[in-house]
Amino acid sequence: MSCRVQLEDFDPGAELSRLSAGKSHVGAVASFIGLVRGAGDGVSAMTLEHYPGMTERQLVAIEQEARQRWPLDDVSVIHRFGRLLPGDRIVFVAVTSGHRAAAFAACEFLVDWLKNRAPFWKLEETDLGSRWVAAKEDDEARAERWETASAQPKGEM
Amino acid sequence: MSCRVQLEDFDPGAELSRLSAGKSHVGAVASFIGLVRGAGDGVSAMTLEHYPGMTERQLVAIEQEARQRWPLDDVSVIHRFGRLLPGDRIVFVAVTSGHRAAAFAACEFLVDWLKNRAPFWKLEETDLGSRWVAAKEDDEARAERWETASAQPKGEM
Amino acid sequence: MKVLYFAWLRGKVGTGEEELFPPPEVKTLGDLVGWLRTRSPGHAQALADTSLIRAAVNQDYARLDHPLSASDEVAFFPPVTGG
Amino acid sequence: MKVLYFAWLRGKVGTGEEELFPPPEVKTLGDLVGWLRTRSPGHAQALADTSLIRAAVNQDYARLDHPLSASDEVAFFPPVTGG
Repeated sequence: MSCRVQLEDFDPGAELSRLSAGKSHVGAVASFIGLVRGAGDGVSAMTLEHYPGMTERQLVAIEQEARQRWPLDDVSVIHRFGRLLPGDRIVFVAVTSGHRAAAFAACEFLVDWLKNRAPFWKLEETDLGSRWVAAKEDDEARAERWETASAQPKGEM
Repeated sequence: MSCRVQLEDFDPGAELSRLSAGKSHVGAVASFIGLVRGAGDGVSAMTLEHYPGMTERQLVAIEQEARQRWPLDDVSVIHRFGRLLPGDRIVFVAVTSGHRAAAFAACEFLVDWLKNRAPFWKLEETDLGSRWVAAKEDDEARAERWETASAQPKGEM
Repeated sequence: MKVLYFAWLRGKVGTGEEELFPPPEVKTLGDLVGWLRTRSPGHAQALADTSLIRAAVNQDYARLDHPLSASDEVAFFPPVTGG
Repeated sequence: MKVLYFAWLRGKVGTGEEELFPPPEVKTLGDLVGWLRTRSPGHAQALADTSLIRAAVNQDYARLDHPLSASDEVAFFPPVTGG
Protein backbone atom coordinates (compact mmCIF):
# COMPACT_ATOMS: atom_id res chain seq x y z
CA MET A 1 0.00 0.00 0.00
CA SER A 2 1.13 3.51 -0.77
CA CYS A 3 -0.37 6.50 1.03
CA ARG A 4 0.71 10.08 0.47
CA VAL A 5 -0.58 13.33 1.93
CA GLN A 6 1.09 16.07 -0.04
CA LEU A 7 1.03 19.68 -1.20
CA GLU A 8 2.05 18.90 -4.80
CA ASP A 9 -0.15 17.71 -7.63
CA PHE A 10 0.11 14.07 -8.70
CA ASP A 11 0.09 12.16 -11.99
CA PRO A 12 -2.80 9.64 -12.13
CA GLY A 13 -1.39 7.94 -15.22
CA ALA A 14 1.99 7.35 -13.58
CA GLU A 15 0.29 5.97 -10.46
CA LEU A 16 -1.90 3.63 -12.49
CA SER A 17 1.08 2.36 -14.48
CA ARG A 18 3.11 1.79 -11.33
CA LEU A 19 0.29 -0.19 -9.71
CA SER A 20 -0.01 -2.69 -12.53
CA ALA A 21 3.55 -2.76 -13.89
CA GLY A 22 4.95 -6.24 -14.32
CA LYS A 23 1.93 -7.96 -12.76
CA SER A 24 0.17 -10.66 -14.72
CA HIS A 25 -2.25 -11.63 -11.93
CA VAL A 26 -3.97 -8.23 -11.72
CA GLY A 27 -7.06 -8.24 -13.89
CA ALA A 28 -8.67 -5.06 -12.64
CA VAL A 29 -7.66 -1.54 -11.68
CA ALA A 30 -10.44 0.67 -10.30
CA SER A 31 -9.60 4.28 -9.57
CA PHE A 32 -11.11 7.56 -8.49
CA ILE A 33 -9.96 11.15 -8.87
CA GLY A 34 -11.64 13.92 -6.92
CA LEU A 35 -11.46 17.45 -8.36
CA VAL A 36 -12.22 20.87 -6.90
CA ARG A 37 -15.57 22.08 -8.15
CA GLY A 38 -15.96 25.78 -8.55
CA ALA A 39 -17.66 28.32 -10.77
CA GLY A 40 -21.29 27.26 -10.39
CA ASP A 41 -20.98 27.18 -6.62
CA GLY A 42 -19.28 30.59 -6.50
CA VAL A 43 -16.11 29.07 -5.11
CA SER A 44 -12.96 30.70 -6.44
CA ALA A 45 -10.47 28.61 -4.42
CA MET A 46 -10.24 26.40 -1.38
CA THR A 47 -7.66 25.57 1.22
CA LEU A 48 -7.46 22.06 2.61
CA GLU A 49 -6.26 21.79 6.18
CA HIS A 50 -5.36 18.41 7.60
CA TYR A 51 -4.12 16.64 10.71
CA PRO A 52 -0.67 15.33 9.77
CA GLY A 53 -0.14 11.77 10.83
CA MET A 54 -3.72 10.87 11.66
CA THR A 55 -4.74 10.24 8.06
CA GLU A 56 -1.83 7.91 7.39
CA ARG A 57 -2.46 6.11 10.66
CA GLN A 58 -6.17 5.67 10.00
CA LEU A 59 -5.58 4.61 6.42
CA VAL A 60 -3.49 1.66 7.53
CA ALA A 61 -6.45 0.47 9.61
CA ILE A 62 -9.02 1.01 6.88
CA GLU A 63 -6.84 -0.73 4.31
CA GLN A 64 -6.60 -3.76 6.61
CA GLU A 65 -10.36 -3.73 6.82
CA ALA A 66 -10.69 -3.53 3.03
CA ARG A 67 -8.29 -6.45 2.64
CA GLN A 68 -10.39 -8.54 5.00
CA ARG A 69 -13.46 -7.86 2.90
CA TRP A 70 -12.03 -8.22 -0.59
CA PRO A 71 -9.04 -9.97 -2.19
CA LEU A 72 -6.86 -6.99 -3.11
CA ASP A 73 -3.49 -6.80 -4.78
CA ASP A 74 -2.50 -3.22 -4.02
CA VAL A 75 -3.91 0.12 -2.91
CA SER A 76 -2.74 3.66 -3.61
CA VAL A 77 -4.12 6.75 -1.92
CA ILE A 78 -2.97 10.33 -2.48
CA HIS A 79 -4.63 13.30 -0.78
CA ARG A 80 -3.48 16.85 -1.30
CA PHE A 81 -3.64 19.73 1.17
CA GLY A 82 -3.05 23.47 0.83
CA ARG A 83 -4.67 25.95 -1.54
CA LEU A 84 -6.38 24.52 -4.60
CA LEU A 85 -8.26 26.04 -7.52
CA PRO A 86 -11.41 24.81 -9.32
CA GLY A 87 -10.48 21.89 -11.58
CA ASP A 88 -7.44 20.96 -9.47
CA ARG A 89 -7.03 17.34 -8.39
CA ILE A 90 -7.60 16.80 -4.64
CA VAL A 91 -7.61 13.07 -4.13
CA PHE A 92 -6.67 9.85 -5.89
CA VAL A 93 -7.59 6.31 -4.88
CA ALA A 94 -6.70 3.24 -6.92
CA VAL A 95 -7.16 -0.43 -6.12
CA THR A 96 -5.82 -3.42 -8.04
CA SER A 97 -7.32 -6.87 -7.76
CA GLY A 98 -7.70 -10.08 -9.70
CA HIS A 99 -11.35 -9.26 -10.32
CA ARG A 100 -13.33 -6.14 -11.01
CA ALA A 101 -16.05 -6.52 -8.37
CA ALA A 102 -13.47 -6.43 -5.58
CA ALA A 103 -11.57 -3.54 -7.17
CA PHE A 104 -14.69 -1.40 -7.59
CA ALA A 105 -16.08 -2.14 -4.13
CA ALA A 106 -12.81 -1.53 -2.31
CA CYS A 107 -12.12 1.68 -4.26
CA GLU A 108 -15.53 3.10 -3.42
CA PHE A 109 -15.15 1.96 0.20
CA LEU A 110 -11.84 3.82 0.51
CA VAL A 111 -13.19 6.98 -1.12
CA ASP A 112 -16.21 6.96 1.19
CA TRP A 113 -13.86 6.49 4.10
CA LEU A 114 -11.65 9.40 3.01
CA LYS A 115 -14.70 11.63 2.67
CA ASN A 116 -16.12 10.76 6.02
CA ARG A 117 -13.23 9.78 8.28
CA ALA A 118 -9.97 11.26 7.07
CA PRO A 119 -9.13 14.42 9.01
CA PHE A 120 -9.27 17.07 6.27
CA TRP A 121 -11.25 20.31 6.34
CA LYS A 122 -12.09 22.55 3.43
CA LEU A 123 -12.04 26.32 3.71
CA GLU A 124 -13.78 27.77 0.66
CA GLU A 125 -13.07 31.21 -0.77
CA THR A 126 -16.11 32.92 -2.26
CA ASP A 127 -17.05 36.46 -3.25
CA LEU A 128 -18.54 36.86 0.22
CA GLY A 129 -15.41 35.75 2.07
CA SER A 130 -14.17 32.39 3.25
CA ARG A 131 -16.16 29.70 5.03
CA TRP A 132 -15.51 26.24 6.42
CA VAL A 133 -17.40 23.63 4.49
CA ALA A 134 -19.96 21.73 6.58
CA ALA A 135 -19.95 17.93 6.48
CA LYS A 136 -22.71 16.40 4.40
CA GLU A 137 -25.21 14.06 6.02
CA ASP A 138 -25.11 12.15 2.75
CA ASP A 139 -21.40 11.42 3.14
CA GLU A 140 -21.90 10.12 6.65
CA ALA A 141 -24.75 7.92 5.48
CA ARG A 142 -22.64 6.51 2.63
CA ALA A 143 -19.82 5.63 4.99
CA GLU A 144 -22.25 4.02 7.41
CA ARG A 145 -23.34 1.63 4.67
CA TRP A 146 -20.01 -0.06 5.25
CA GLU A 147 -20.44 -0.26 9.02
CA THR A 148 -16.75 0.20 9.57
CA ALA A 149 -15.14 -0.50 12.89
CA SER A 150 -13.18 2.73 12.64
CA ALA A 151 -16.22 4.98 12.38
CA GLN A 152 -16.11 8.67 13.12
CA PRO A 153 -18.34 8.85 16.23
CA LYS A 154 -21.40 11.03 15.88
CA GLY A 155 -23.53 12.97 18.32
CA GLU A 156 -21.94 12.47 21.71
CA MET A 157 -18.62 13.31 19.98
CA MET B 1 -18.81 10.43 -25.27
CA SER B 2 -15.78 8.86 -26.83
CA CYS B 3 -15.72 5.19 -27.82
CA ARG B 4 -12.79 3.49 -29.48
CA VAL B 5 -12.27 -0.13 -30.50
CA GLN B 6 -8.63 -0.42 -31.48
CA LEU B 7 -5.60 -2.66 -31.94
CA GLU B 8 -3.15 -0.26 -30.27
CA ASP B 9 -2.51 0.21 -26.57
CA PHE B 10 -3.87 3.36 -24.88
CA ASP B 11 -2.66 5.82 -22.26
CA PRO B 12 -5.01 5.90 -19.24
CA GLY B 13 -3.34 9.04 -17.85
CA ALA B 14 -3.84 10.96 -21.07
CA GLU B 15 -7.49 9.86 -21.25
CA LEU B 16 -8.13 10.89 -17.65
CA SER B 17 -6.53 14.29 -18.21
CA ARG B 18 -8.53 14.85 -21.36
CA LEU B 19 -11.81 14.02 -19.61
CA SER B 20 -11.36 16.57 -16.86
CA ALA B 21 -9.30 19.24 -18.61
CA GLY B 22 -10.69 22.75 -18.19
CA LYS B 23 -13.81 21.61 -16.35
CA SER B 24 -14.59 23.13 -12.98
CA HIS B 25 -17.97 21.40 -12.57
CA VAL B 26 -16.59 17.85 -12.60
CA GLY B 27 -15.99 16.71 -9.06
CA ALA B 28 -15.47 13.02 -9.70
CA VAL B 29 -13.70 10.79 -12.21
CA ALA B 30 -14.21 7.05 -11.76
CA SER B 31 -12.28 4.74 -14.02
CA PHE B 32 -11.52 1.11 -14.68
CA ILE B 33 -8.69 -0.63 -16.50
CA GLY B 34 -8.94 -4.32 -17.40
CA LEU B 35 -5.69 -6.23 -17.86
CA VAL B 36 -4.89 -9.64 -19.32
CA ARG B 37 -4.28 -12.14 -16.55
CA GLY B 38 -1.82 -14.91 -17.25
CA ALA B 39 0.78 -17.01 -15.52
CA GLY B 40 -1.31 -18.60 -12.76
CA ASP B 41 -3.99 -19.59 -15.22
CA GLY B 42 -1.43 -21.06 -17.66
CA VAL B 43 -2.40 -18.50 -20.30
CA SER B 44 0.55 -17.29 -22.37
CA ALA B 45 -1.41 -14.96 -24.65
CA MET B 46 -4.90 -14.26 -25.90
CA THR B 47 -6.49 -12.97 -29.06
CA LEU B 48 -9.58 -10.82 -28.87
CA GLU B 49 -11.96 -11.09 -31.77
CA HIS B 50 -14.79 -8.59 -32.14
CA TYR B 51 -17.75 -7.64 -34.29
CA PRO B 52 -16.77 -4.28 -35.79
CA GLY B 53 -19.57 -1.76 -35.63
CA MET B 54 -21.84 -3.59 -33.21
CA THR B 55 -19.91 -2.55 -30.09
CA GLU B 56 -19.94 1.11 -31.03
CA ARG B 57 -23.62 0.92 -31.93
CA GLN B 58 -24.57 -0.79 -28.68
CA LEU B 59 -22.42 1.53 -26.61
CA VAL B 60 -24.37 4.54 -27.81
CA ALA B 61 -27.53 2.88 -26.50
CA ILE B 62 -26.02 1.84 -23.19
CA GLU B 63 -24.53 5.28 -22.65
CA GLN B 64 -27.99 6.81 -23.18
CA GLU B 65 -29.30 4.43 -20.56
CA ALA B 66 -26.53 5.38 -18.14
CA ARG B 67 -27.29 9.06 -18.67
CA GLN B 68 -30.94 8.48 -17.85
CA ARG B 69 -29.97 6.83 -14.58
CA TRP B 70 -27.19 9.14 -13.40
CA PRO B 71 -26.17 12.77 -14.04
CA LEU B 72 -23.00 12.29 -16.08
CA ASP B 73 -20.61 14.77 -17.59
CA ASP B 74 -18.65 12.56 -19.98
CA VAL B 75 -17.86 8.93 -20.75
CA SER B 76 -14.83 7.36 -22.38
CA VAL B 77 -14.60 3.72 -23.43
CA ILE B 78 -11.65 2.05 -25.12
CA HIS B 79 -11.58 -1.67 -25.93
CA ARG B 80 -8.68 -3.34 -27.67
CA PHE B 81 -8.77 -6.33 -29.98
CA GLY B 82 -6.04 -8.53 -31.48
CA ARG B 83 -3.33 -10.50 -29.72
CA LEU B 84 -2.50 -9.48 -26.15
CA LEU B 85 -0.03 -10.75 -23.55
CA PRO B 86 -0.47 -11.15 -19.79
CA GLY B 87 -0.31 -7.74 -18.13
CA ASP B 88 -1.47 -5.93 -21.28
CA ARG B 89 -4.34 -3.46 -21.01
CA ILE B 90 -7.58 -4.68 -22.63
CA VAL B 91 -10.23 -2.19 -21.69
CA PHE B 92 -10.63 1.29 -20.24
CA VAL B 93 -13.80 2.93 -18.96
CA ALA B 94 -13.93 6.35 -17.37
CA VAL B 95 -16.90 8.43 -16.28
CA THR B 96 -16.91 12.03 -15.09
CA SER B 97 -19.70 13.48 -13.00
CA GLY B 98 -20.35 16.20 -10.47
CA HIS B 99 -20.55 13.59 -7.72
CA ARG B 100 -18.76 10.38 -6.93
CA ALA B 101 -21.77 8.11 -6.41
CA ALA B 102 -22.93 8.69 -9.99
CA ALA B 103 -19.41 8.32 -11.39
CA PHE B 104 -18.78 5.02 -9.60
CA ALA B 105 -22.17 3.53 -10.39
CA ALA B 106 -22.09 4.48 -14.07
CA CYS B 107 -18.51 3.27 -14.49
CA GLU B 108 -19.32 -0.13 -13.00
CA PHE B 109 -22.52 -0.30 -15.05
CA LEU B 110 -20.56 0.29 -18.28
CA VAL B 111 -17.88 -2.25 -17.38
CA ASP B 112 -20.52 -4.86 -16.56
CA TRP B 113 -22.18 -4.09 -19.87
CA LEU B 114 -18.92 -4.45 -21.79
CA LYS B 115 -18.25 -7.78 -20.11
CA ASN B 116 -21.66 -9.17 -20.80
CA ARG B 117 -23.02 -7.46 -23.91
CA ALA B 118 -20.19 -6.11 -26.06
CA PRO B 119 -19.42 -8.52 -28.91
CA PHE B 120 -15.87 -9.57 -28.05
CA TRP B 121 -14.55 -13.12 -27.75
CA LYS B 122 -11.32 -14.25 -26.15
CA LEU B 123 -9.19 -17.04 -27.63
CA GLU B 124 -6.65 -18.09 -25.01
CA GLU B 125 -3.29 -19.64 -25.85
CA THR B 126 -2.12 -22.21 -23.31
CA ASP B 127 0.48 -24.98 -23.25
CA LEU B 128 -2.26 -27.36 -24.38
CA GLY B 129 -3.31 -25.27 -27.37
CA SER B 130 -5.83 -22.52 -27.85
CA ARG B 131 -9.39 -22.41 -26.55
CA TRP B 132 -12.31 -20.01 -26.69
CA VAL B 133 -13.12 -18.63 -23.27
CA ALA B 134 -16.59 -19.55 -22.02
CA ALA B 135 -18.85 -16.78 -20.68
CA LYS B 136 -19.13 -16.66 -16.92
CA GLU B 137 -22.51 -17.06 -15.28
CA ASP B 138 -21.28 -14.52 -12.77
CA ASP B 139 -20.84 -11.88 -15.45
CA GLU B 140 -24.35 -12.44 -16.75
CA ALA B 141 -25.73 -12.21 -13.22
CA ARG B 142 -23.86 -8.94 -12.59
CA ALA B 143 -25.23 -7.40 -15.75
CA GLU B 144 -28.73 -8.55 -14.88
CA ARG B 145 -28.56 -6.56 -11.67
CA TRP B 146 -28.97 -3.52 -13.85
CA GLU B 147 -31.97 -4.91 -15.71
CA THR B 148 -30.95 -3.19 -18.90
CA ALA B 149 -33.28 -2.82 -21.81
CA SER B 150 -30.51 -3.85 -24.19
CA ALA B 151 -29.86 -7.20 -22.60
CA GLN B 152 -28.14 -10.04 -24.37
CA PRO B 153 -30.98 -12.55 -24.61
CA LYS B 154 -30.34 -15.88 -22.93
CA GLY B 155 -31.63 -19.39 -23.49
CA GLU B 156 -33.91 -19.17 -26.49
CA MET B 157 -31.07 -17.20 -28.15
CA MET C 1 -28.66 -11.15 -46.67
CA LYS C 2 -25.27 -10.92 -45.01
CA VAL C 3 -24.62 -13.62 -42.42
CA LEU C 4 -21.64 -13.37 -40.03
CA TYR C 5 -20.11 -15.98 -37.73
CA PHE C 6 -17.74 -15.25 -34.85
CA ALA C 7 -15.37 -17.18 -32.57
CA TRP C 8 -15.89 -20.97 -32.61
CA LEU C 9 -18.94 -20.73 -34.87
CA ARG C 10 -16.73 -19.26 -37.60
CA GLY C 11 -14.40 -22.25 -37.24
CA LYS C 12 -17.21 -24.77 -37.58
CA VAL C 13 -18.96 -23.02 -40.49
CA GLY C 14 -15.60 -22.50 -42.23
CA THR C 15 -16.15 -18.81 -43.01
CA GLY C 16 -16.74 -15.59 -41.09
CA GLU C 17 -19.14 -14.05 -43.58
CA GLU C 18 -21.40 -15.17 -46.40
CA GLU C 19 -23.86 -13.43 -48.68
CA LEU C 20 -26.99 -15.58 -48.82
CA PHE C 21 -30.36 -15.54 -50.51
CA PRO C 22 -32.71 -17.58 -48.31
CA PRO C 23 -36.00 -18.77 -49.85
CA PRO C 24 -39.16 -16.72 -49.16
CA GLU C 25 -40.37 -19.10 -46.42
CA VAL C 26 -37.45 -17.90 -44.23
CA LYS C 27 -39.32 -15.15 -42.39
CA THR C 28 -37.70 -15.16 -38.95
CA LEU C 29 -34.32 -15.71 -37.34
CA GLY C 30 -35.54 -19.16 -36.28
CA ASP C 31 -36.44 -19.98 -39.88
CA LEU C 32 -32.97 -18.86 -40.96
CA VAL C 33 -31.27 -21.12 -38.39
CA GLY C 34 -33.28 -24.07 -39.68
CA TRP C 35 -32.39 -23.29 -43.29
CA LEU C 36 -28.69 -22.68 -42.53
CA ARG C 37 -28.45 -26.08 -40.80
CA THR C 38 -29.23 -27.72 -44.15
CA ARG C 39 -26.42 -25.94 -45.99
CA SER C 40 -23.48 -28.00 -44.69
CA PRO C 41 -22.45 -30.30 -41.82
CA GLY C 42 -20.40 -27.39 -40.45
CA HIS C 43 -23.45 -25.12 -40.40
CA ALA C 44 -25.47 -27.87 -38.77
CA GLN C 45 -22.84 -28.36 -36.09
CA ALA C 46 -22.34 -24.64 -35.40
CA LEU C 47 -26.08 -23.99 -35.08
CA ALA C 48 -27.09 -27.30 -33.48
CA ASP C 49 -27.89 -25.97 -30.01
CA THR C 50 -29.37 -22.47 -29.97
CA SER C 51 -29.02 -22.31 -26.19
CA LEU C 52 -25.24 -22.10 -26.71
CA ILE C 53 -25.32 -19.23 -29.16
CA ARG C 54 -26.47 -15.65 -29.45
CA ALA C 55 -27.59 -13.72 -32.52
CA ALA C 56 -27.84 -10.15 -33.69
CA VAL C 57 -29.89 -8.63 -36.49
CA ASN C 58 -28.51 -5.35 -37.79
CA GLN C 59 -26.14 -5.24 -34.81
CA ASP C 60 -28.85 -5.54 -32.17
CA TYR C 61 -29.34 -8.67 -30.11
CA ALA C 62 -32.33 -10.62 -31.43
CA ARG C 63 -34.42 -13.66 -30.51
CA LEU C 64 -35.53 -16.54 -32.70
CA ASP C 65 -38.89 -14.94 -33.50
CA HIS C 66 -37.24 -11.79 -34.87
CA PRO C 67 -38.51 -11.07 -38.43
CA LEU C 68 -35.95 -10.87 -41.24
CA SER C 69 -35.73 -9.05 -44.53
CA ALA C 70 -33.36 -9.51 -47.47
CA SER C 71 -31.20 -6.49 -46.60
CA ASP C 72 -30.54 -7.55 -43.01
CA GLU C 73 -27.12 -8.21 -41.51
CA VAL C 74 -27.38 -11.29 -39.30
CA ALA C 75 -24.66 -12.51 -36.94
CA PHE C 76 -24.26 -15.70 -34.92
CA PHE C 77 -21.77 -16.00 -32.06
CA PRO C 78 -21.14 -17.55 -28.63
CA PRO C 79 -21.96 -15.61 -25.44
CA VAL C 80 -19.52 -12.71 -25.34
CA THR C 81 -16.35 -12.68 -23.21
CA GLY C 82 -14.84 -9.23 -23.62
CA GLY C 83 -13.91 -6.65 -21.04
CA MET D 1 -0.69 16.65 27.25
CA LYS D 2 -0.70 18.02 23.70
CA VAL D 3 -4.04 19.46 22.60
CA LEU D 4 -4.67 20.29 18.92
CA TYR D 5 -7.47 22.33 17.31
CA PHE D 6 -8.37 22.29 13.65
CA ALA D 7 -10.47 24.33 11.20
CA TRP D 8 -12.92 26.75 12.87
CA LEU D 9 -12.09 25.48 16.35
CA ARG D 10 -8.52 26.70 15.88
CA GLY D 11 -9.84 30.15 15.00
CA LYS D 12 -12.05 30.34 18.09
CA VAL D 13 -9.41 29.02 20.51
CA GLY D 14 -6.76 31.27 18.93
CA THR D 15 -4.11 28.58 18.55
CA GLY D 16 -3.71 25.26 16.77
CA GLU D 17 -1.74 23.53 19.45
CA GLU D 18 -1.07 23.89 23.16
CA GLU D 19 0.89 21.92 25.73
CA LEU D 20 -1.32 21.60 28.81
CA PHE D 21 -1.14 20.08 32.28
CA PRO D 22 -4.72 19.36 33.36
CA PRO D 23 -5.38 18.70 37.07
CA PRO D 24 -5.63 15.06 38.23
CA GLU D 25 -9.43 15.11 38.29
CA VAL D 26 -9.39 15.29 34.46
CA LYS D 27 -9.62 11.56 33.78
CA THR D 28 -11.62 11.39 30.54
CA LEU D 29 -12.06 13.30 27.32
CA GLY D 30 -15.31 14.66 28.72
CA ASP D 31 -13.50 15.92 31.82
CA LEU D 32 -10.94 17.60 29.56
CA VAL D 33 -13.65 19.39 27.57
CA GLY D 34 -15.16 20.71 30.81
CA TRP D 35 -11.79 21.90 32.06
CA LEU D 36 -10.80 23.49 28.71
CA ARG D 37 -14.05 25.49 28.64
CA THR D 38 -12.86 27.33 31.78
CA ARG D 39 -9.56 28.39 30.21
CA SER D 40 -10.85 31.24 28.01
CA PRO D 41 -14.01 32.54 26.32
CA GLY D 42 -12.53 31.25 23.04
CA HIS D 43 -12.17 27.73 24.42
CA ALA D 44 -15.67 27.91 25.86
CA GLN D 45 -17.10 28.96 22.52
CA ALA D 46 -15.18 26.37 20.49
CA LEU D 47 -16.18 23.52 22.78
CA ALA D 48 -19.68 24.75 23.68
CA ASP D 49 -21.65 22.12 21.73
CA THR D 50 -19.99 18.70 21.58
CA SER D 51 -22.53 17.52 19.02
CA LEU D 52 -20.85 19.85 16.50
CA ILE D 53 -17.33 18.58 17.09
CA ARG D 54 -15.28 15.41 16.87
CA ALA D 55 -12.24 14.39 18.87
CA ALA D 56 -9.27 12.07 18.54
CA VAL D 57 -6.94 10.67 21.18
CA ASN D 58 -3.55 9.61 19.85
CA GLN D 59 -4.92 9.98 16.32
CA ASP D 60 -7.88 7.64 16.80
CA TYR D 61 -11.45 8.89 16.99
CA ALA D 62 -12.62 8.89 20.61
CA ARG D 63 -15.80 9.45 22.61
CA LEU D 64 -16.33 11.57 25.69
CA ASP D 65 -15.81 8.64 28.06
CA HIS D 66 -12.37 7.88 26.61
CA PRO D 67 -9.74 7.78 29.44
CA LEU D 68 -6.77 10.15 29.20
CA SER D 69 -3.18 10.10 30.37
CA ALA D 70 -0.60 12.89 30.57
CA SER D 71 1.30 11.76 27.46
CA ASP D 72 -1.75 11.70 25.19
CA GLU D 73 -2.18 13.75 22.04
CA VAL D 74 -5.74 15.04 21.95
CA ALA D 75 -7.36 16.79 18.97
CA PHE D 76 -10.66 18.63 18.55
CA PHE D 77 -12.12 19.42 15.15
CA PRO D 78 -15.36 19.75 13.15
CA PRO D 79 -16.76 16.79 11.19
CA VAL D 80 -14.31 16.16 8.36
CA THR D 81 -14.84 17.36 4.79
CA GLY D 82 -11.97 15.93 2.76
CA GLY D 83 -11.96 13.77 -0.34
